[in-house]
Amino acid sequence: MGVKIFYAFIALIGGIAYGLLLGGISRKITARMQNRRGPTVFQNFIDVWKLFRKKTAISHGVMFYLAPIFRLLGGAGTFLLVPIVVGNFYLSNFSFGGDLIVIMYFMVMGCLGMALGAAESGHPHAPIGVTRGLAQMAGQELPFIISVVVLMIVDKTTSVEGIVMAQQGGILHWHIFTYPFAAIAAFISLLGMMTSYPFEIVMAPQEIAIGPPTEFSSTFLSYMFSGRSVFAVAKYVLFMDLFLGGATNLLWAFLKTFLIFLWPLFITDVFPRFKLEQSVSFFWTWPTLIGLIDLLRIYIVR
Amino acid sequence: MRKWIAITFLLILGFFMLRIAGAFPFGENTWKVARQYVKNVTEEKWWVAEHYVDKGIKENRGSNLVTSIVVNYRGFDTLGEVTVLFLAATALAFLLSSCTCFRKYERIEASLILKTASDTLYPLLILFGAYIFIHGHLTPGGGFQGGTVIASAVMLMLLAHFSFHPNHEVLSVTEGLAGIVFAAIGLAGLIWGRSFLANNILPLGHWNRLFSAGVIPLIYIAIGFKVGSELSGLITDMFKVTKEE
Amino acid sequence: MFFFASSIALILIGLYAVLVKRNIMKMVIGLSIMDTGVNILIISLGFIRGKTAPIINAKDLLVRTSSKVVDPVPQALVLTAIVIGVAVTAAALSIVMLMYSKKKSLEIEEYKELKW
Amino acid sequence: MVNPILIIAITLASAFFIGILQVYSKLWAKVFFFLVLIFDFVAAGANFYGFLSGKITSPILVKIGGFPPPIGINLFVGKAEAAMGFLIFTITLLGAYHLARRGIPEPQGKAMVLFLLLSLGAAGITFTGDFFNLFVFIEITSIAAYGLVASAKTEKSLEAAFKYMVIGSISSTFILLGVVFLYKATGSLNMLDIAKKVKTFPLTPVFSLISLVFFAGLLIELEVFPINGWALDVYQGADPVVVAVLTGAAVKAFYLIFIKAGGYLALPSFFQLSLIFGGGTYLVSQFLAWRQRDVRRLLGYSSVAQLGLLILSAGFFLNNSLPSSSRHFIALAIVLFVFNHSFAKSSLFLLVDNVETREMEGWKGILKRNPLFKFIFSTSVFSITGVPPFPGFWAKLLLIFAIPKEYAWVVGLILLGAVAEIVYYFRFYRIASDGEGEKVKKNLASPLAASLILITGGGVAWSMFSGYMGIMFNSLIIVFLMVAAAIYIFGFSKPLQWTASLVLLGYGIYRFLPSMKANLHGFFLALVFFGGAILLFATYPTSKRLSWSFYPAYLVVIFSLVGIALSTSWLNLFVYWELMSWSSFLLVNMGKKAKRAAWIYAIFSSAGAYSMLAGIYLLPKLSISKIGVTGVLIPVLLITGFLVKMATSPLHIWARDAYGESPDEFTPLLSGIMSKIGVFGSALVFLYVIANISSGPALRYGLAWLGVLTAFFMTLLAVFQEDLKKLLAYSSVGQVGYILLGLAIATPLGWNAALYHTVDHFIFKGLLFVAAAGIIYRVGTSYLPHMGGLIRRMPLTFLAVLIAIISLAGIPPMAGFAGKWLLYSALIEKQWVFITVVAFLASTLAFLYCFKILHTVFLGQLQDENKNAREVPFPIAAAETILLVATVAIGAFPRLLLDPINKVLNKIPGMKNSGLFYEKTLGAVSKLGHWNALFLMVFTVGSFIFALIFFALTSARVREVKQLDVGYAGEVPRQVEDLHFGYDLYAHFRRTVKWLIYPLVSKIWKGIYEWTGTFAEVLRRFYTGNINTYAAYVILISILILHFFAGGK
Repeated sequence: MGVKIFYAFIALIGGIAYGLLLGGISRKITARMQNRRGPTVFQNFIDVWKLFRKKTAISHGVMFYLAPIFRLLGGAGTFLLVPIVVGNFYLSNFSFGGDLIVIMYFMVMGCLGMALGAAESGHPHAPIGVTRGLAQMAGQELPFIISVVVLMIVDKTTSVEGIVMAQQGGILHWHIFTYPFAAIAAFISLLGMMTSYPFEIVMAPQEIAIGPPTEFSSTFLSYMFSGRSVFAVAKYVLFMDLFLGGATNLLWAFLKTFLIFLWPLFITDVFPRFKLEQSVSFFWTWPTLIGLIDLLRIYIVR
Repeated sequence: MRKWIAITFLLILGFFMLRIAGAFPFGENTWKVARQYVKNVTEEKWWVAEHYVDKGIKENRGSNLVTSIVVNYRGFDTLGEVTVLFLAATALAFLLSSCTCFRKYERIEASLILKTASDTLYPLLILFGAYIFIHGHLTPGGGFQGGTVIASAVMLMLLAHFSFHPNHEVLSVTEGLAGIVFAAIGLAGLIWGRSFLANNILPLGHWNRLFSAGVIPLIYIAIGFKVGSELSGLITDMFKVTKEE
Repeated sequence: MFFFASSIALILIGLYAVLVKRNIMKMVIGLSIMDTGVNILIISLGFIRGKTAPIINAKDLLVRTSSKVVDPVPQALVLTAIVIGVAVTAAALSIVMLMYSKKKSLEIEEYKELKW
Repeated sequence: MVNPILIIAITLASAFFIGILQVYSKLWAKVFFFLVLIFDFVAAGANFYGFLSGKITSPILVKIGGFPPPIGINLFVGKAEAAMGFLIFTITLLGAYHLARRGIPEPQGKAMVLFLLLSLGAAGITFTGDFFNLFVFIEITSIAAYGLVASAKTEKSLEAAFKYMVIGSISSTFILLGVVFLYKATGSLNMLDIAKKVKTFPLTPVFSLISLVFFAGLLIELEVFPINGWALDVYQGADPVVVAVLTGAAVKAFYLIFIKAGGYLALPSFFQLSLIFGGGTYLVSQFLAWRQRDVRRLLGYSSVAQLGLLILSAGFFLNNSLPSSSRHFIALAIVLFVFNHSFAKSSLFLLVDNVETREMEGWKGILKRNPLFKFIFSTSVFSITGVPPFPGFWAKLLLIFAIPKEYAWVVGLILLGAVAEIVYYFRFYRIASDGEGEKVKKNLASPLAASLILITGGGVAWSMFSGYMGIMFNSLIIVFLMVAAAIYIFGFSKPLQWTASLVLLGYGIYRFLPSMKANLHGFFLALVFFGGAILLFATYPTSKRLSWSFYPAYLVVIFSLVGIALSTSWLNLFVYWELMSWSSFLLVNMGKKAKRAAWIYAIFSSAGAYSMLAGIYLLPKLSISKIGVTGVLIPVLLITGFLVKMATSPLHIWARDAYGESPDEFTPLLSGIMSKIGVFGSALVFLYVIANISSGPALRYGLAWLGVLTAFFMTLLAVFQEDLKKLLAYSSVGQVGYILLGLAIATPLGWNAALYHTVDHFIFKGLLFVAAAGIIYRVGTSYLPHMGGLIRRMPLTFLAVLIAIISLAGIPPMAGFAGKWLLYSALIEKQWVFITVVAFLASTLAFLYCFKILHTVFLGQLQDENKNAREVPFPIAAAETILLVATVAIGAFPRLLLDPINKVLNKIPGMKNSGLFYEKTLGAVSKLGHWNALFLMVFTVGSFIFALIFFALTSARVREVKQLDVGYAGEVPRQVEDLHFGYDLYAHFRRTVKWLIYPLVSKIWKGIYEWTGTFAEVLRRFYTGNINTYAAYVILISILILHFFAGGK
C-alpha cells in the first residue's frame, strides 16, 4: 500500500505538470491562431509559482479557505481513480477504489468544493458562474451519460479496467470505432466539460472576471489552478480509457491524451460563445440524438 | 308545452293505476276475487274482512260494523287519526299564532236571514252532531261525522256574528281531555283487560241497544268531542287571522 | 270499472293541478281533489254488487253476514284517510296563509329561493 | 322489557296533556315535555338493552285490542326495531335539549307537541306491524314535520315546508294506494300476514305493480336522487334543529320500513331497484355537493348520499342469492351506517344552528377560536366521511367486504363517491379551519354528546370487528392510543407532553424489540421506531408554539405506522394505513398556511387508500403472503395507494405544499418515515402480488419508468423552488422515486439499492428537514432568498447540512453514494438503458438544487435581519449530530446497513443471493464492478487533511476580510441585499427547460377538479326550485319505476 501511495504521488505530480503543460500549449496554439505570439508553453508553471509565492491572501471564511483544497482533492482524486495504464501496478493508481460510477460521482467533488468556496466569498458573480456551470453540466452530462451507459451495457461491466479490456485486440475494437455515435456524443460533451469555447459562459472572462473563482487570489488560486489542470488530465485519461482503448504504456498514454487534448482546441477558436440556454439546448439535442443512435442500437440488438 | 308533458305523464300513470285497479273486477265479491291470486288456500278465514263481518257482532255487539272496525279492531289507527287531526290543529295554531300581518278586511255584516237561520240552527246542529256520535255504533256515522257537524255549527255562527268568540281555552282543554280519555280507555284496556284498547273492560250488552258494544260508544263520544272542538278551534284560528285588530 | 276510471281521473286531475298550476292555492286544491279521488277509489274497491251496507240493524242479516254485506274495511280505512286528508289540507292552508302574508303573492315563481 | 305500546300511548296522551298544560303553565309544560322524552328514552333504551343482553330473546308482539295479528293491529318490535326506537328517542332528546337551550319557538306548547309527535310518529313507523297503521304514522310524522319545518316562519322555511307538503302528499297518496291495493290483493293489512301470504303467491306483474306503487311512495320519502329536490330544500330552509331530528330519526324510520317492506313483499326487482336508486343517489349526490356553498344544503346533499348508500345496502341485505354470512355483515354495516350517520349528521346540523351565516365563507376560521366546536365538528366530519376509528369507517369496510365479487363495480362506485365526499367535506373543513374566525354561540351540549357517542361507538365497533375481520387490535397499541387521547384531553404542558411521548416511544421500542426481526416487517418497524424517536426528540425546542393536539396526533401516526409494519393481513394494513393518513392529515392541517395543502393531501391520500381498498377487496385472500392473482388490475389498484404516500408522479401534487406548509416539527416524519411506509407497502405488492402475475415484468417496467420520471421531474422542480421546505419536499419525492425504481428492478441488487436508499434517505432527508426546522425557527422564514450567510451563525448545522447534501448528491465518501452505486449497478445489470440514462441525468440535476440549498442558506451574504440568529437549539443540534454521525459511519462502513438488508433479503425467495459480495481490497463487488467505501473515505479524508496541512503550512498569510469587502466592480458595496444572489438562481436554466417544467400534471388534476365541479354545478340546475317541476319529476320517476321494475311471472 505504501508503494502504491508513493507511486500515486509521483503520478499526481506528473499529472499536474502535464496538465499545466497542456494548458500552456493550448494558450500558445490559441495565440498562434489569433496571430499573436502568445506566452511560452511554460507560462502556466510560471503563473502557479508566482501565485504560490504571493505574500498575503484574503479569505472570506472557512469554506472559502477550504475550497482550493476541495478543488485539488477533486481533481487529484479523480485522476488517481482512473487507471492510466490498465494492468500496470504502478500506473493504475487507486483504481481499485471504485469503478466508473464512483469516478463519475467523484468528479463532482471538486466542483462542489470550489462552488461552495466561491459562494462564501459573498461576491454575486461567483454564484452566477456556479449556477451557470451547474446548468451547463446538466446539459453536457446527458450525452456523456448516454455514451457511458452504452459502454457499460455492451461491456457488461461498470469498471474502467473492464471497459479497457473489452477494447483490446486491435485498433478497430476501440469504442470510438465500434460505437462511433456514442463516442461522438461523449467527445462533444467533453467540450462542455473543458468549458472551452463555445461553452465557456461558465467562466465568462469578459463580463464576470473569471467566473466562480472571482475572489480567489494568491495561494488559493495557485491551488485551484493546479487542481484544474490535473482534473483536465484526469478527464483526458478517462476518455482515453473509455474510447481509445486505454494505454499499454506511458507513451501511448501521452499520445492519446494529447490527441484528446487537441480536439477541443480545434473547436475552441472557431466558434463564438454560446449563451447558457443555447448550450444546454445544444447538448440536449445534437449530441444527445447522436448518442441515442447507439443507445437504440444496443437496445434493439440486446 | 308544460301542460302537455304533464298530461302525458299523468296519462301513463293513470294507465298503470287502471291496470292495477282493473285487476280487481269491480263489484265482485272481494274475497272470491282475492282467491284467484292464491294457490293452496287452506285457511278458512283467509280474508280478515270475513272475520270482521262474521264475528263482528259477536265480539263487539255494535250494529255498525264499520264502527267496530274503526274503533275496536283497528282502534289504534283511529287513535292515530285523532292524533293527526290534533296535530293539524296544533300545527295550524302554532303557525298562525303570530300571523298578524294580513290586510285588515272590511267584513260585511251578515244578512238577517243568515243571522236568524244560524241562531235557530246552532243548537239543533249541536244536538244533531251529538246524536250522531252517540249513536256511532248503531247507525251510520260516528265521532268524526258528529264532530264535523258540530264544527259546522260553530262555523255558521262565526260567519253570522262578529261577536261570536268560542272560548279558545275551553276548546283546547276539551280536545286535550278528549284525547286523553281515548288514550286512557286504551290504557285501561291494557291494565284491566286483554290488551291496549281491548273491548272487554265493560260489559258488551245487547246488540242494537244504545248501551252496548263496550267501550266503543265511549271512545266515539270522546272522538266526537275531540273532533268537534278541534275543527272548531281550527276554524276559529283561521278566522282570527283575518280579524280586525 | 267506471268508478275506478273516474276516481283515477280525479286523482289525475288533482295531480295535474299540482304539476301545472302556478298558484299555490290551486295546488292545495289539487291535492285535495287527489285525496278525494283516492278515497273514492278505496270505497269502490270495497264495493260488492247486490250487497248492503255493513250496518246490521235487522235480524236476518245476523246469519252468514259475510254473504250479505259489502267489505267494511275500505270504508273504515277511508274514514281515516278522509280525516288525514283534512288534516293535511289544514296544515297546507296554514302554510299557504303564512306564505301569502310574507310575500303577498301566491305565484309559484315567487317561491324559488331554495334551489340547486 | 317495556311494552312498546306504553311508549306510544303515553307519549300520545302526554301530547294531548301538554296541549292542556300549556294553556296554564309554560314551565310545567316544558318540564312535562322533557319528562315524557326521558321516559321514552329510558323505555326504548330498556327494550334495546333487553335485546342486547339477551334477556329478550324473541321479538315483542303486542296485540292491540286483544285480537291476534291478522285481525287486529299489532306492534312488532324485534332487535332492529328496538334499536331504531332507541336511536329515535336519543336523537329527539338531544334535539329537544338543544332546542330548549336555544329557545323553543313560540307558542312553545304547540311546538313541543309537534316535536313530541314527530318522534312519536317515527317510533310508530318503526314499531307498527300493520301497513295501514304505518300509513297513519307516516302521516303523523309528516304533518308534524311540515309544521316544524315551517316553524322558523321565514320565507325560506315556509317555502321548504310547502314543497315538502306537496311532495309528501303525493308520496303518502302512493303509499296509501299501495296499502289499499295490497289489502285488495291479499285480504290483509298485517305485515307478517301479508309476508306469509306473499310466499304462496304466484308473483304476478300486477302484484309487482302494487308493491311498486308502495315503494315509489317510500322512495320519495327516502329522498332518492331525481325526486329529492324537496328534501334538499328542507335541509336548506328549515330550522337546523328540526332537520337534525328529521334526518337523524324520522328518515331512518322510513328506511327501516323500506327494508322491512322489501322483505315482506318479496318484490322480485327489489335488488335492482335499490341498486339503481341507492347507488345513483349516492354517487350523484356526492358530486352535486362538490361546489355547494350553502352549508345546510351541502349537508343535505351529504345526507341524501348517505341515505342512498343505505338503500344500496338494503338491496344487498335482502338479496337471497347472497351467502348468509355476507348478508349478516351487511346487516351489521347497515346498523353502523345508521348509527354513524344519525349522530354525526344531527351533531353537524346542531352545530350549524350555532352559526349565523348560511354561506360557507361565513364559516371562515370558525374552528380556530372555538376549540370545543372544533372537536365536535372534526369528530362529526370524520365520522361521516368514514375516517377510522369512527363507526362510519367500519361500516364502509364491512359493507365492501360483504359485497360479492360479481358486484365489484358497486364497490368501485362506493369508493368513488367516498372520494367525492372527502373532496367537499374537507373543503368545508379547510374553510372552517382557515384563518381567525369569530366566536360562535355556545349551545354545544347536544352535539358534544353526539360526538362522544360516536367516539364510543367507534371504539366498540373496533373491538367488535377486529376479531373476525382479522384486524390487529394489539392491546398495546390501544394503550398508546389511550395515552395519546389522555395527553390530548388533559392538555399537559408541552414539555410534559414531549417527555411523555418520548417515554412512551421508548417503552414501545422496548416492547416491540422482539418483533424487529430480520424480515421486511421488522426492518421497517425498526426504521419507524428509531427514526421516529430521533425525530420526536428534535421537536422539543419549538414545541411551545405547537397545538395541543400535536403530540397525540404524532403518537397516533407513529403507532399506526407500527401497526402497518406489523401487519400480516392486507385489511389490517389498510386500517392502520387510514389511521395514519388521517392523523397525519391533522398534523399537516396544523400548519398556518397548510389548510389548502392539507385538503389536497386528504383527497389524495384517501383516494389512494380507497384504491388500495378496492385492490384488497379483489384479492382472493387477505393475508400478506403469496397470492395467486391474475390480471394487472389488482396490483395497480393496490400499489396506487402506496404510490400516493410516496408521492410518485403523477400523484405528487399534494406533496409540495403538504411538506412545505406542515408544521416544521412534523415534516421530517412525513418525509423521512411516512413516505417510507409507502415503500414498505409497495415492496409487499411487488413481492406478493406483482411477482406472481404474468404481466409482472411489463408492470414492473412501467413502474420503473414512473419512478425514474418522478425522480427526474421532481428534481427539476426542486431546482426552481424558492422555499426551503418545498425544495426539500420535491427533493424528497424525487429520491423516493429512485426507491420505487429500485423496487421495480426486482433483482437482489435492485432491492438492495431500494432498501439501502430507504434508510439512507431517512437519514439525510431527516437531517435536512430537522435542520430546516431549526433554521426556520431561528430565522423566521423558509423563503430562501431571505437567508444567506448563516454559516457563521450556525456552523454545526452547516456541517451537518453539508454532509447530508454530499450524501444526497451521492458524492462518494458519504453514505448516499452507496445507494446510487447499487442502483446503477442494478440498472445496468438489468439493461434498462433509457431508464438508466434518465436516472443518471436526474441525479446530475440534483447537484443544482444541492448547491442552491447550501448557497442560499449558508453562504453568500448574511442578511441584516438575521444578524442575531444563533445556532439551532440543543435537541435539534443533537438530532443533527446523530444523523450526521450515521451518515459518515455508514459512508465508511456501508455494511452496517447492507448486512441487515442482506439478512432481510435472504428471507425472501428469489432474493437469496443479494448479488453483492465483499472483497478485502476491492470492497463491495457486484457482477459488474466494485467500490471500496472504506478506502474512499480514508483516501478522501486523508488527502484532504494532508492537503490542508500542506496548504496551511505553505500558503501566504491569510487575512479575513469583512462581510461587504468584495471586489465588486471596483467599489465597496454598502448594501447586503444587492450582493446576495439568492433569488431565481437558475433563471437561465429555467428558460431552457421551460417546456419540461410546464405544470402539466397539476393542470390536469386541477382541470379534473374544475370540470367535475362545473359539471356538478350544471347538473345541480336540475333542482330548479319550482315545485311544479319537482312534482313532475316525481310522476316521471314513478312511471319509470312502474314500467321498468314490474317483473314477475
